[in-house]
Amino acid sequence: MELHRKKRVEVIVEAPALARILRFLDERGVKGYTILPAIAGRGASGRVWSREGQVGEAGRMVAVVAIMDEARLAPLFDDLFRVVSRQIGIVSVSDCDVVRGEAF
Amino acid sequence: MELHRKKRVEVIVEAPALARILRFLDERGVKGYTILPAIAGRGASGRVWSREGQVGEAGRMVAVVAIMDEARLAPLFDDLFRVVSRQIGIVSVSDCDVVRGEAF
Amino acid sequence: MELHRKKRVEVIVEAPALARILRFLDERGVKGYTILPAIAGRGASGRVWSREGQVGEAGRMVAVVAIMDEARLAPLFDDLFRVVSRQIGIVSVSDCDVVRGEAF
Amino acid sequence: MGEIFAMAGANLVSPMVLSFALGFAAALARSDLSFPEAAAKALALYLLFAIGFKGGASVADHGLDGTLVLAIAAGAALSALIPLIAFGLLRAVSGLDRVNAAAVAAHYGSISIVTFVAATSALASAGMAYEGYLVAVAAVMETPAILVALWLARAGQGERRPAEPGGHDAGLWREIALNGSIVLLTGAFLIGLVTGPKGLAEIESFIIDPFKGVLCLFLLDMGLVAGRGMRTGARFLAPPVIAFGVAMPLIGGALGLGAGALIGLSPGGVALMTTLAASASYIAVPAAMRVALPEANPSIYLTLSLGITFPFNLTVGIPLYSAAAALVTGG
Amino acid sequence: MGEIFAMAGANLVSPMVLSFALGFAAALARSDLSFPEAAAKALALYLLFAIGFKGGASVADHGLDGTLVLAIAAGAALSALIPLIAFGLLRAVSGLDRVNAAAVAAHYGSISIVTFVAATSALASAGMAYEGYLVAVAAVMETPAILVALWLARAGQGERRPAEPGGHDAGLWREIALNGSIVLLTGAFLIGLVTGPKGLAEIESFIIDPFKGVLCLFLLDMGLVAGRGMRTGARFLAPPVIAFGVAMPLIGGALGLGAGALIGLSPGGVALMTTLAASASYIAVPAAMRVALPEANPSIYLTLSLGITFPFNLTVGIPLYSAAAALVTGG
Amino acid sequence: MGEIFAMAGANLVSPMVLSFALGFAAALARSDLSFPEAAAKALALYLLFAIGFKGGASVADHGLDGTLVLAIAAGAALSALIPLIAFGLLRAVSGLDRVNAAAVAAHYGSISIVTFVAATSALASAGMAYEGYLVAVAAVMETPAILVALWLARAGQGERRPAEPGGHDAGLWREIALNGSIVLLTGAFLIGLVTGPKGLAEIESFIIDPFKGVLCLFLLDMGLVAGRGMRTGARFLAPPVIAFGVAMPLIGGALGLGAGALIGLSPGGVALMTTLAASASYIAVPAAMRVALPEANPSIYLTLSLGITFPFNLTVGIPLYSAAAALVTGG
Ligand SMILES: Nc1ncnc2c1ncn2[C@@H]1O[C@H](COP(=O)(O)O)[C@@H](O)[C@H]1O
Ligand SMILES: Nc1ncnc2c1ncn2[C@@H]1O[C@H](COP(=O)(O)O)[C@@H](O)[C@H]1O
Ligand SMILES: Nc1ncnc2c1ncn2[C@@H]1O[C@H](COP(=O)(O)O)[C@@H](O)[C@H]1O
Ligand code: NA
Ligand code: NA
Ligand code: NA
Repeated sequence: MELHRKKRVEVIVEAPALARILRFLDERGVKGYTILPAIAGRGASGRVWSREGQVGEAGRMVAVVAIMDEARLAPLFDDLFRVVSRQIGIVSVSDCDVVRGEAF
Repeated sequence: MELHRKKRVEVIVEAPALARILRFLDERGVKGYTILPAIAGRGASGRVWSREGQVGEAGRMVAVVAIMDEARLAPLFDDLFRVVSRQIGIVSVSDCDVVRGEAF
Repeated sequence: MELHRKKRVEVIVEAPALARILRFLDERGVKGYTILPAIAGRGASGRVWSREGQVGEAGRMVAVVAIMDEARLAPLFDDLFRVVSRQIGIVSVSDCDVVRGEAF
Repeated sequence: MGEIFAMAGANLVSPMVLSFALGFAAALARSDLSFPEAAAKALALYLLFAIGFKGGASVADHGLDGTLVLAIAAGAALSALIPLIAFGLLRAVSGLDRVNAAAVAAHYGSISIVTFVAATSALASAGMAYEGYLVAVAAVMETPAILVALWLARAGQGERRPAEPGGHDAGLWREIALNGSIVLLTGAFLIGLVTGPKGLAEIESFIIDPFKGVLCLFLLDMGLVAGRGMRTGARFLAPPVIAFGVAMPLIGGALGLGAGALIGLSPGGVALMTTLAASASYIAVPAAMRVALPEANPSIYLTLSLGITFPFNLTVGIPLYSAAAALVTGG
Repeated sequence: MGEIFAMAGANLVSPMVLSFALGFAAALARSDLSFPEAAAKALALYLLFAIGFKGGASVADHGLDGTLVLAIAAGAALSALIPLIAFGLLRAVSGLDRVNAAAVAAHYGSISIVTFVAATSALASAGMAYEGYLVAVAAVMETPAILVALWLARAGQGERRPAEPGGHDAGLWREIALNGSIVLLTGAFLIGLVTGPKGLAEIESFIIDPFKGVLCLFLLDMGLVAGRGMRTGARFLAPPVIAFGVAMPLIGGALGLGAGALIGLSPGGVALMTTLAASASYIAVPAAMRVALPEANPSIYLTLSLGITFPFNLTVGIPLYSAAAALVTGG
Repeated sequence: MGEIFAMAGANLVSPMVLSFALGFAAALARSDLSFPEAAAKALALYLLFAIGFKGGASVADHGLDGTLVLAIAAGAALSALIPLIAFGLLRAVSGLDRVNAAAVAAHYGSISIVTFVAATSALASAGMAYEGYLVAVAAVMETPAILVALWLARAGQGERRPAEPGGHDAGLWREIALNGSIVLLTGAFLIGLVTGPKGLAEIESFIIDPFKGVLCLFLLDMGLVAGRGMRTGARFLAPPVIAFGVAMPLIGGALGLGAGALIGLSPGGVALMTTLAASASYIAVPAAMRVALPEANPSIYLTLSLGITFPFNLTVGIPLYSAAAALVTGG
């Protein structure tokens, strides 16, 4: 089967900002994404977090994975970065291959 | 330490189909895989899901990550894609490096 | 926005060894990492695990994701591999791009 | 007649129904109120264990009357029959294709254990007793509907499609028969049967006293999930499909009512048999359909069963079925 | 005076406070004792449901006296007023910048429902009754503080910054108003109000009998989280900020005391009004601040509210506020 | 003798044991019945808190008799001694290498708190009282076995291997000593001790009334995990290792019996001391072994302890140990 090169965008971001990120992705016509839970982490700030025993959303992180075409990513990436960088979180982009190229 | 280039296959698929996917990977001699939970997502169909408060398996997604040699992936990839594409789910493949090349 | 090439290190390791891995990353000045839960898996040993219904930590796996500069990774990678290989777990490394290059 | 309305009214303002309504409303209003998945599953495990155990202990206490076998046979027959009716109806009026109609039909032949539990709770409030072994009948009714629906779906495909990679059918049947909720319900029933009233006495302050309160919390969660389902899935339900979701419980319920009365169940027992026949699965069957009929659209069957039929049964159905059972049995 | 010390002493060695202390100590000692997130959330859902329902059922039982409206108005006013005082104080003494001071201020205007719950529990042990509708007052006090704090934060920025991508403010307001804990608390209150003592009788062996025990487990978890917060976050709290975390509950509490006495609440009611005003949010407001004021440092407001003010209120505050309420009302 | 069989029979058909059997059978039959991890952990936290609190409150009520210190010393000694015997036995008959034998030995010197809890529950049903401080003895017995086993494992390696990166041993000792379950058990014991019967009265409808029912659910989960362990891990257990898993509890139990009788515990107390000595850890020690002896194969020690010894103790062991205790003490 023929494979098509796409971008895999991974946003690790604090949970209270998730709705904002998803709203952004929806508005910009991103075709799909999946949200994975995280259980703990540490950042450059030295701030350690862990969701153990937590009731509130603040201080909890999630990972949003969205696979999309580079042509779709290019016009939204700068704004995505701007949204994430106001919050606690990081954005990274890597390459991946998929089968149904038109679905991403 | 010398690194060996491998493929990282990521299958994001609905939970009820997980047993089928794993059976497939087992039959085809894949050496290992890890299953990560997902908490929510949206696809091209516009279908939104979230596992919050869900009791049943339907409408819940998981991510299967399997790192393997390209020579092992090639003969099974088309069938893997066929199994996944009957279900709700996506497959993507990317490159990664590992140390013990023979273990994958 | 300009992107900077970094390494994405993914350590899938048994939960009881997590503290040891994190202590290692902290000591070696890694700037950040995120820990994702896993729910089940199988390895080359044929050993199957699942965290369903488990109370103890033994026999549970987690994924540690750390994005860092190649220059930072190189001097610690061999030792990281040594720590992980004493435990149940695997290490893989892939490429990714980030915006704030100096933060990783 | 007045009594019926009184019971219906009492049911509508019971903490159980209001908790469901709260969840449903909160989800429609897009509140972020939600239960962790693990908590929802734990509540479901508790309810299955408690209802199964109580049923078994009650059988141990009152003895088995001869209707047990009849009731189980009737339950299995209803579970196999109802999907045929549902399928015919859907094909005639709803415009759903064969596969989707079969998948929906499976849900209505099977049962919703939470609807059953809510009905036992309403019966208890109304002082109506019932046969403990109806729990076993509920367990029996989960599976036949699935088999019939798969046969309906495949009948139209001429012959079975070639084996898929990773798709052993043997595995599928085992998964369906050893489905966690059937195993827990049946197992707890057997434990209750073996340990009897003495066993019940040991753990009743866990499985009896807090039962209704736990049910309220679980229904609150069901309301949240059902409301979210309606919010995101209502667009998949054409009007005739929605009408089906209200009509089919009445049809199934009528069959259950007849069967229960024929085999001579108590008024409470007839009410529960009616409820079982009227209820539609939204936990076990959807998962089975994703495995066995992945081509069918889950947004249709899940939304219909959980968003339309479950609330209908919980609010209007249960008092109606109880009233009908009282009427029919002269109880 | 002797009585006050006796009650304070009894409070300090209650299972509730000791459970919190156990968790706090375990976290400081770096024990790996921890609650799963889902379990902690489930306990919180239980407490909100139970306290809301009991409040509503109590209002249904005792009837609404005229002070309900007054109490709600007073609660809203306190919630809006306290952040102004807190903000002024912080700007004067703490060295926090405008945004961080505003974010902290929001927490103190809002309330901690667990502190409220612990206070009702201590009142019950001391035999002091209270007005059931104070649960509704608690729900009302969650939000105004947030609005005032945002206004304080933005007042200094001249004009509002341009709209951010993905940052609809309308969404924000809905999220704050339909926050899960407000919806559950208010909804359960209404269910209790509608179903009254009869509804309560149906589920009291779930929501009344085990209540204190559940609260102990939840406070154990709170202790673990607070202790971990102090261990990793204490370095973000300058001494004047810590002093604020002890002084502000006293100031807020004094206002609550005055308001409660003025509108004629019972001694128990005044104690609860004082507790509400003295308490600081650590669940709802931190999440709202991450959305509305992401520039503010969560390590400051979370650590202060959960690590300093919550333990202070739980151990010293509650008996103090109860004693003051008894004194002021002559009760 | 007849009584012994009666108690053994009663134990076998108790809801507790049958729940475990249900889980075990369901897992062997590959049912998908399962508990969420968070729910299993929450049940374990409840059991630890409840059993610890009850023990402390009972000591507060009955006063400390002089045997407390003796019992704690005896527990620590047994915990250190049993691994030596287990290690010798394993090396002699099982063919396990030094490291694996040491890792297994650690489990048998330590204790299984769930086995202890099940034994207290069986004693209560049989009307046998016991000393509340045995909870403290249980807490003390968790750790010494680990230290002895590490010494056994390393004695053979000539000298300690060079420090590993990330492998501070100081961290390890703190982790073992401040292990969550020890901290919770001991902490709850102290809270019970401080608050006494009055504290117990406040929360007994949470920690006493539903206790047995919660234990049933937890044992159902243990059965699922143990059955799954046996299904996937049985191939790692050679026949002599399996025989060890049945023989070792009898040897350890005999030592516990002698120690308990010698220091003059009550019949129930001797039964519990026997049970503690006979039981093998499957939560705390496996995790410690993964940190301290990662070379040892967890499939061996986990499967043996949870799949063989735990079911043996639960079904046959507990009634046997109680009977032996009654015999020895003439109680
Ligand atoms: N280099 C990194 N690799 C992986 N995750 C990171 C990294 N840096 C930060 N994170 C995650 O982002 C969170 C916030 O980072 P920070 O804003 O630097 O405190 C951390 O707690 C981690 O979960
Ligand atoms: N482009 C994508 N990137 C990441 N996850 C996706 C993507 N598309 C689909 N998914 C995931 O797959 C699920 C099913 O997608 P669909 O079949 O398109 O409804 C979604 O709910 C997501 O969890
Ligand atoms: N090739 C692989 N791809 C993904 N995960 C793996 C792979 N091999 C091993 N794992 C994970 O690492 C765990 C331990 O592997 P092992 O030590 O081979 O038993 C497995 O249970 C999986 O969760
Ligand atoms: Na039905
Ligand atoms: Na306040
Ligand atoms: Na032992």
